[in-house]
Amino acid sequence: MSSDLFYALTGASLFTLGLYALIKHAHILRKILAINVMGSGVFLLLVALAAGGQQAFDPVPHAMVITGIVVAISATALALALMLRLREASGLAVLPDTSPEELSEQLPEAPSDVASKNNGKNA
Amino acid sequence: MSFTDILTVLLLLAGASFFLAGTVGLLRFPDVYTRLHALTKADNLGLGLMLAGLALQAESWTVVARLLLIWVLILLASSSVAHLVVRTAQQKGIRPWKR
Amino acid sequence: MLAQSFSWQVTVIILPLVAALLCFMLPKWGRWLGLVMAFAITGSVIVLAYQVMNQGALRYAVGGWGAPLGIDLYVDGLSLLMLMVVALVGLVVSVYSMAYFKAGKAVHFWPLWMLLWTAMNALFLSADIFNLYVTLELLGLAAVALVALAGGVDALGAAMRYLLVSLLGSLCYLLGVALLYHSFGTVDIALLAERVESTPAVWAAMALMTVGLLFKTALFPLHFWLPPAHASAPAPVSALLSALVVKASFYILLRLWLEVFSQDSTAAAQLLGVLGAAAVLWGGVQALRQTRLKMLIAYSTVSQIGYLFLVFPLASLMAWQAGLYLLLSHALAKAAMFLAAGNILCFGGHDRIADLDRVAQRLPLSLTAFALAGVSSMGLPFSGGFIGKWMLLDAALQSGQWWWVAVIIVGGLLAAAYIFNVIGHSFTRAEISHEAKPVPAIMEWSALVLALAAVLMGLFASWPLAVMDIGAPFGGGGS
Amino acid sequence: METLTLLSWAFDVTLGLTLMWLAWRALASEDLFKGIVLFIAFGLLMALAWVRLDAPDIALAEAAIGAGLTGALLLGALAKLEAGAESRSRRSEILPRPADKTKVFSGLLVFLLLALVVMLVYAIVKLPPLASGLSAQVAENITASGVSNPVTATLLNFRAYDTLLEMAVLLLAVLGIRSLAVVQEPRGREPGAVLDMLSHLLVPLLILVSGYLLWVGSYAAGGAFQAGAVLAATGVLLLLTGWLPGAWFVGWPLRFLLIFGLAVFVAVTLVLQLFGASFLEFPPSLAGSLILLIEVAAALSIGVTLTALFLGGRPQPEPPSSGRAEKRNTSGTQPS
Amino acid sequence: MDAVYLAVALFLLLTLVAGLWRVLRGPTAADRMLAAQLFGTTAVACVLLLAQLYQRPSLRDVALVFALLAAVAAVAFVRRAWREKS
Repeated sequence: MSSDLFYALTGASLFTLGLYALIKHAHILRKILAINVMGSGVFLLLVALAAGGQQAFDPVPHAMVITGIVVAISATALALALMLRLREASGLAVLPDTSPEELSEQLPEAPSDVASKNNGKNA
Repeated sequence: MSFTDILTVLLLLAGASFFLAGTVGLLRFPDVYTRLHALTKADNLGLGLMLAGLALQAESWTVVARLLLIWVLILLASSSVAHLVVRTAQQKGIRPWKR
Repeated sequence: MLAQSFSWQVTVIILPLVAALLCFMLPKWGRWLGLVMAFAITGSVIVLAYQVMNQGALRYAVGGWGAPLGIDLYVDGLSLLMLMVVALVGLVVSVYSMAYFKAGKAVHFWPLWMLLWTAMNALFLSADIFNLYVTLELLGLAAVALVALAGGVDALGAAMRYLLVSLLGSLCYLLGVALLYHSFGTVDIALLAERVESTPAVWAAMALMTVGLLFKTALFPLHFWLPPAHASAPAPVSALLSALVVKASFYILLRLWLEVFSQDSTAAAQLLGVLGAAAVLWGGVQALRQTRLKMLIAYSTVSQIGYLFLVFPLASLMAWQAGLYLLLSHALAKAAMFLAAGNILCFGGHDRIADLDRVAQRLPLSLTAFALAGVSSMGLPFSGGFIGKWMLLDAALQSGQWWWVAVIIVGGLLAAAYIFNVIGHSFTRAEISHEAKPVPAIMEWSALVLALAAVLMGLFASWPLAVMDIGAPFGGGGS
Repeated sequence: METLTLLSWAFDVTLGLTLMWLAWRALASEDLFKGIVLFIAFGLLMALAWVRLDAPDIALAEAAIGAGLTGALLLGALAKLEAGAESRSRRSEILPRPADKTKVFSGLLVFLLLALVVMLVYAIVKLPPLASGLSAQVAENITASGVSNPVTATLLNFRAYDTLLEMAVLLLAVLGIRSLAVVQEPRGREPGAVLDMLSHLLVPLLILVSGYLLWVGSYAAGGAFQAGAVLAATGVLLLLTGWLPGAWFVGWPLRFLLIFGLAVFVAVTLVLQLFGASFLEFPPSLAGSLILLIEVAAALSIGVTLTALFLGGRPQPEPPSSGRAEKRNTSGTQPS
Repeated sequence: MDAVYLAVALFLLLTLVAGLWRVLRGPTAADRMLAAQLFGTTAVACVLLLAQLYQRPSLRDVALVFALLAAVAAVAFVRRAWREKS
């Protein structure tokens, strides 16, 4: 059970964690975070398997991961811009046919309410 | 364990203790301002001592210069961020903690 | 054929990329530049076709490094036909878009469309699974940006959902690539085909890559993102998405199943067949229930994609060729349908099927295009769809799996039902008749040209079938 | 020696578990801002993981892009999200999805995910300890590639085609964003003495470090992407301090800079093809300098592109004098 | 000597994990951002220790980039994403 295998398993679990959050949460920003976490998981797996123990240094997975990171940030930037446009058009940063009970679980804690509630307690 | 090694170990441990102090301060202190105060300790002294320790082990002067540059940058960043946070916190009316 | 200095495969990729840069740099001449480049790209695809038909499959080592280290470009009958259908549909859609987009939107449409074309050409030529990941990502992001160009609430919502599904598909695919690379030390398809043996890692990679590509191909349970995206996008974009973009991920799946995952896939093939059958029936029924024309056509895409997956359980040479033939004729027919729908939308300001106000009399060309395209998707004789379905029926009967025959026939009936439903309404007079905007002739003719091409594929079937055999993509994957 | 392996084992386990816990908390946090801060910490730890996995190039890329840019991008998006918070009142009616989203569906979801994890773990554990991937081929061709850092050699020579397409993906993201939104940045509010001093000191140093990373990329960890990301951090810092590109720059000069990297890459390879080289083939003698030329152009272009991604829209020079710009103005910098 | 570097690096990692509690509980957004700032510095120290352990000079560039970019996220927070209503 070398440490690189452990990183590979961490990568696999990050991928699954991200997938669960991507499906579970209604707010699009959280879905975008989930996609980023899944991407990090896959990259971790890609490099961890190459780094196994005594093997020589294999640069190809490293090049793939750097390409992946740049692709990930461009996808994230486009997703954020699209989310803001959708939010401005439809008033809510959620996918069009999100069911009400899903929504209710998100909305009361919209950031501005939470911050003000907290602040009241602290001041 | 030559003399410089021992000195390095001592410096590293001292630096680590300041990091610990910074973290404990961050967790224990009651409001933003005091936490900030604790945090900057970790930056300048904690990191400073550690980098001094590592500089002893450095194989060439360029490495020492690089370490120094990193330390100065961290100082610059953390002090200005600390100032910005405090100024904005006051604007937002987060009042310091009173017993 | 080793790397000669100038290769038409490279030109077919670099031309649209350069076109995208130029269209972005010179927005005022974007339209004309785009059109000229569309003709140039189609020309280079024709020259490449000529070259391939003479010299057979071509392998081009990019950078001169060769397979395991560098990336190879590989073109055989299968990828050549895909390139040609992309060029044909792309050219006609470019002509259509000249008149469709107003100045404001046109500035953004042309660079995005050219990058989409680059992604498709690069995808059909690449022989490297990680390179396919990058082209898939380029394809997905370009398609999402084009859908979002329509700007309405539903377009933006559909584009957002499409983007998330596309990214999820790409990440599943990439995870499969990682497992394959670390099992066999290479990402080149030909080398993988030689080295692959069935280990747990290969099963996992096969499952992950298949699911990732099914997300992007919108097969039945994973199709939820397609109808809103294809219906709310601008008409030329819907045509491109339904005809070409959805087929690109199917092409990769086909390539992988033919060469890399060919041994231990009988059970999985049956599953794909069942999902395909479900898609055919579900898409047909949903299309019948739609009230808007573009939604009807989008659900018809879901149904037609189902047909393509009926090929996997049959897995005979005849079946693969039938699947490819269906794919090509569907691309032409679907593009024609969406362009015709775009004309009707421009003309009447809405696309509610019930209120189609004497469209037949007032938009004869567009409705003929729609009808001819309908003929092809129904599979009536003298159309590409007919040839494809006939070969599929033949293959199913030969392999003794008669239940797929039932699915094909019921699917054809459903298609007939929803097509005639639309054509019926277009002859009647709507209660609320409203003033109609004239539709530029070029838009109507481009829809008709594509519909005629779909029918022509029925009449001249021998040529595409001959091209399919170059490089024997289906016969044991010999190169 | 035994204590070292024990300590490194403990380091890895702590890092791995913290990564998983951070990811879970970041995605499950009820407050978006807390989620983003946890995600920034996640990026930091990922960079540590790359250092531990002996991948300095990726650690650099993760540090520059993950910790710096993604954090700023997410915080900027959150700001614009809440700037429109008041507009949440006119919420359009949401079509309720059929009520199958009950417990049975999430139960099925958890079951499927467990099956996925088991499949993945089984596949990974059963992976044969592969010889060493492509390291042999890279080692023997490294001399002909013109650079001695194997990762840069792979990125810019062996698999240069991937890098070309990847820069097209970056350009595509900018095109998509420019078609989505128009940004009428009002004259940024005064940055205040300290921020001004910080940017005056940091910006030249960032540009210097970016140049250094570009140069060092040929023999050690570094390269065009890392240098471009550091350049982008400069751009982001300038934007945050309220600096805005002049009206002259926003037109074709900005567009030219956005495509500059890709244009130089394509131009170099087309010129080489005139001299008989195949596509993306760099003759060994010239390879080093050509790769550097491409890297300089790419770094510049990536820096401007990533900054444009942070800006989040097509910069409009000045809002038209005749009253407010049309309603769809998405400038988000409400004075806090 | 190497064991000392790794031990101190492990210790720093543990302080970082402890600091995460402040991010979770921190009432105001400023507390969370401060904790992130501390994590940046801790990460710099960790990377430098590992650089010395592995005798790999390029890791020092990673620390340098960390130091440079530590400010960017924090400034983005202060200038844009701070929405406390007093």
